[in-house]
Amino acid sequence: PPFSCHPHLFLHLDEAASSWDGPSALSPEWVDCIQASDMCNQNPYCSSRYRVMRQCLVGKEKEAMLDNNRECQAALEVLLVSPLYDCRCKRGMKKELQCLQNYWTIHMGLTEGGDMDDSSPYEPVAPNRHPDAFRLASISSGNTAPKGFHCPDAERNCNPCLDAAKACNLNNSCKRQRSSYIATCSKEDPNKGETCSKKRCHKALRMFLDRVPTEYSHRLLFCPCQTEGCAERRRQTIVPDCSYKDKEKPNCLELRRVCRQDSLCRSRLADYLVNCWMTPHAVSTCPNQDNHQACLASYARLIGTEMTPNYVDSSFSNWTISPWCTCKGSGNQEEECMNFLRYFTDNTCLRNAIQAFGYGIDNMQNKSVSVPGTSAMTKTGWDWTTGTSEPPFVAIPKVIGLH
Amino acid sequence: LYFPQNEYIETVYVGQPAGTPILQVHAMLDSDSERPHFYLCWSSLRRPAHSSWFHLDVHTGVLSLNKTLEESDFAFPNQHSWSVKKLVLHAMVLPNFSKKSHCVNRNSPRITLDFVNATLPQCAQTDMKELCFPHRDTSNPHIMENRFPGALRQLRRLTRLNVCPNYTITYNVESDTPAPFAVNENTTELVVTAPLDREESECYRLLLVCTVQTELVITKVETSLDVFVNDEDDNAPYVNGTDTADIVISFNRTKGGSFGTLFVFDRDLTPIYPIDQSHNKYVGTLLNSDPWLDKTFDIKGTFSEKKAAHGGIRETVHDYQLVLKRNLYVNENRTVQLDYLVNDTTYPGLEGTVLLHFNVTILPVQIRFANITQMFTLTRRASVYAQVGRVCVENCQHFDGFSVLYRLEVPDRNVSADLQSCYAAISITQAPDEMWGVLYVNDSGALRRPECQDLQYLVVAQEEHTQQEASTQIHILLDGEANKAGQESQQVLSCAENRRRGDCESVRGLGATTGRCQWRQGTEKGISENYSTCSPDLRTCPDSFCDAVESKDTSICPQDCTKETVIGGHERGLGNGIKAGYGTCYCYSEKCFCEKEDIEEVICDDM
Amino acid sequence: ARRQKPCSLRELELTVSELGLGYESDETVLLRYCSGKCTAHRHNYDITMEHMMRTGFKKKGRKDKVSNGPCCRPTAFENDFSFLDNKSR
Amino acid sequence: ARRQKPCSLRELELTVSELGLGYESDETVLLRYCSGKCTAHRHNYDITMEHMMRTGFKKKGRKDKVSNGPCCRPTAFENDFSFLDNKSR
Repeated sequence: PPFSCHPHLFLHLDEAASSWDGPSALSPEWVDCIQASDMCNQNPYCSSRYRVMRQCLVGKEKEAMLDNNRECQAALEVLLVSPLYDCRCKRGMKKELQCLQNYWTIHMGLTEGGDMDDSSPYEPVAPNRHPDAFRLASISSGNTAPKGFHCPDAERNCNPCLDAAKACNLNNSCKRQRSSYIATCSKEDPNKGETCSKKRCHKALRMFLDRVPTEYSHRLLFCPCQTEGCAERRRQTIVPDCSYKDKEKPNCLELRRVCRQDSLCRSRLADYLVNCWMTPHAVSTCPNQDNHQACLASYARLIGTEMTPNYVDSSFSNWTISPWCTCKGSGNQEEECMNFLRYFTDNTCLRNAIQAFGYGIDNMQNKSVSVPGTSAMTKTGWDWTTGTSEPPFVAIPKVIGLH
Repeated sequence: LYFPQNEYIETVYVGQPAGTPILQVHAMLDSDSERPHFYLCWSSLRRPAHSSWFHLDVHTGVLSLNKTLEESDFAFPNQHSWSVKKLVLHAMVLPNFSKKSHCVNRNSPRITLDFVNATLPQCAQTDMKELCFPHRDTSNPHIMENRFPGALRQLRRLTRLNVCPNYTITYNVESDTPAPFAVNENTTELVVTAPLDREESECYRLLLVCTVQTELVITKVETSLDVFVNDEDDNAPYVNGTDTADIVISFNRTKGGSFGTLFVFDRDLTPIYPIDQSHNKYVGTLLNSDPWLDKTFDIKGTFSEKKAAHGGIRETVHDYQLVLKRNLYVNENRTVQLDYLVNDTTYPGLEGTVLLHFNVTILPVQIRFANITQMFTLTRRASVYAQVGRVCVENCQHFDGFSVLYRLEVPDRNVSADLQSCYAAISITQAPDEMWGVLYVNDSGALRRPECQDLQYLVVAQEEHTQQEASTQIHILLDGEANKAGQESQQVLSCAENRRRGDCESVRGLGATTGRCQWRQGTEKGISENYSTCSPDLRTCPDSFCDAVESKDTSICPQDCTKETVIGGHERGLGNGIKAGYGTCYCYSEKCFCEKEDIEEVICDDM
Repeated sequence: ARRQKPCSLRELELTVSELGLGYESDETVLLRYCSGKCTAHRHNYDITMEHMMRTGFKKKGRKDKVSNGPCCRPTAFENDFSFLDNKSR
Repeated sequence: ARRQKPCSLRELELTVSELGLGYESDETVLLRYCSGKCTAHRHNYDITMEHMMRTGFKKKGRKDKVSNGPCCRPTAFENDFSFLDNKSR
């Protein structure tokens, strides 16, 4: 089956499980950019150019520096044949941000045109092992919503997103991590008078998605819905009032520019495009031979960055995913803006990957696999702290403490 | 000179001989005298190895092979993709000859050639669409309005020129709406035949028809092409309606207050991206030199994109509001006129400006009470902090930008010491941002003394800055029996501690206007704003607002003021208090609880 | 009678609505609570309290109600738990 | 009813015999004990336990008896106390 659910006998409470079960070790071809940087620093010829290159990229005029400054170009040419040119980073690795920063030190100078799309700093994904299974699941394409996941007849008000919450709540680590980011994202930020601190909320969301196994996090993000209530719960998963919405919508090209100034956001956006975007005429709907899992993982890792995407409303049949931005005010670059927005709103690979995930749950549901119990014992009772305030009609998450 | 297209995509195959044409780049003229000179160029990269395999004709912009592509050309350093090699080139256009090979600016289109490790498909293996149009030409042309006609795109697929020599391939262009486009039959280039006007049409949806004629069969293949029209600042700003706003400033005269709105329209676009280079830059200048005006007023301008009624063409609306830079004193009284010149700095023509007028009348604010004696009745059994009522100068609820302070005075100074102490019964307070005073019981003992009969006070209101004062008489009628035996023995606690109606209505509580606490019985099932609770005065507590009197002591109305933990199902008010609760909400000093009414309490040992 | 179960940590799966706090949510939680007897941990104090509750206090004209044995209570509580209520389904 | 007295330390003078421990001595001791209500210190946990005791546990087929509030208990005990019993008159 495209999605497997295996019982957990022991749940190590602080297991930093990789959030994506790609090839575990860095495949032999790739050196990671921290090692590559160390190797360069051990070589005087390389390390001096590396220092120069870092200077070239500081400050506003880095475009001009790269184009016209002889020293910057000479430095770049040396670094092109150093390990730094070919290094990559592993998703969820230790010191991931530093690895990404090292990567962009070289590749910032290489992007051949301001607004062209970047190549991904992360190691390439291995092609999908069971292309047929995926193809069966993703038989339909285009944006007519195929016959989605169907609820087993037995369950009257089946709500896969509620089941996903249950699975998380019954797992100590998932429950704790989920409570932590919801509490952070629902807490009023008194000094700024805003409803919450978006920065802290994003960090908490990233930690949740890094630490909690994808079988829990993806189920919360991509649970298939057949009712509006379920779709609204799915939309609320990332506490959008804090992590997603803002007073005003920036222009999408502006949002992309801001994202590209941050190594993490730039890297994860590039990874999303590499793993989730196929040029319209391609044979399969997802890169890497329809590797849906890689697409979902790179989509999930965008959550908690400037480019955080989310379901735009609570429609379940014809849902749309988008970052919080608009193409109004794009001037002559409206087409470019619309093309960028389509990476999210009109992305067949992403749509199929999410639907395939739904079929996966369907298979799991039919085999009535019991939700993995935990054997972790805690001497204490469990607790919630009492709740928060929220707007009248749609309640944002509640934070409860039984202490 | 500019490129209408910023990306070209084509496929090249092993075995294609030197001289094979691949694609043609085009540049559009900005002025009639310009002549494009095309060059391949490199951004900051070293000249890529594969660049020498290609030649770009300086005049025609045709990219062709400089050498025959060999299988050995596939062995590339530093390339990790598996099946197809991506060769990336960049082109630039200059108005004159040049030896430079460095890409001049960021607007140099990218040419991506998929180099396939196979030979060019023969005529029999090439379907009509492959023959007629480039495989994945995704980039749509963008043409600047008001420019010269010219060729913008090669329709013919140059790499397939000689694949089917006995086919005759011709192109023409169709469009639902009239569109100034045609095909140059000799060069098979798509040509724009007249200057375009974005304000008339932003995008032309063309249908490119490729007709392939063989001896026996004529086949037509179609594909659509969107040609976008880029905007430039070729429209002056204009006012649709009035250019004058008549503004009266009276009660609300607070710093930051905004008044009146005037609109200026512009049929051009004002992009919000990139933020710093906002084309169609509007600059506004206040033409008055009076320093007072400069210190007091500012004009705030914002703009937004909207679609014109007919044709849905995007245009810009600028709106301008008068803003106060500081609070105005209550005695400020003058009429001024502000002229504000709006200048569309990027509009080349002369009439790029619009003059707006703000006629401002500033009225003074009278601090006065309505000339009536306000009467308040109060039971002698009222507890300390019981709220008696509010006093407010006329229009106080509209005031903003200045503050009025209230105090109580005894009208008759030379009353006896005993009587003087009666006046300690009532006091007045005021929340920082509120414009009214709240009368409350300050000394409940005095209320109960027989000698303290009806109390008359003078309420004085004073405007903080100008010290302008007004006063009024208030009369507090005490009803109920004076308590000859002196203080009532019962201790006064917080009403909120009581969990049942019986306890609640039988005790005295802080702030209780009737002397007894009042019970509110909730009716709803779940967590609701109408929770059951015991209150000193149901008119003001709970009302989700920790008012001036309640904030003097949290035990007066913890339901509105508590910052402590609340146990049980509830929703917190903004900042503090309990906005909604489950069942009955009650509070001790350390904690509040909201829970369904329990039947009887079980001590753990009795189990 | 058999010796009652000693005080220990127990678990029960139920929905947030079933907790009786007033919150409406179908989300399932794992309620951990303490239940059982602490008789094995009593002191002289507890025996005295039992005696005083039976007769001692009455003789001294006191109406105190006291605990005559340690209570089976949590030693600490886990940190917060968040959930989406039924308005968000 | 007035707010019940909160949990506090109380004292009572009585003889060793009156402690109900079985020792016979007329020596007088000062018995210190804890009595009163802890309702002000309850948590969400206690409210849930109260609800579960009333209906929740029954619905789930459980017969647990749990404490639905903190107990008024000594935090520590004084060290031993010696006395001469009645045989030594």
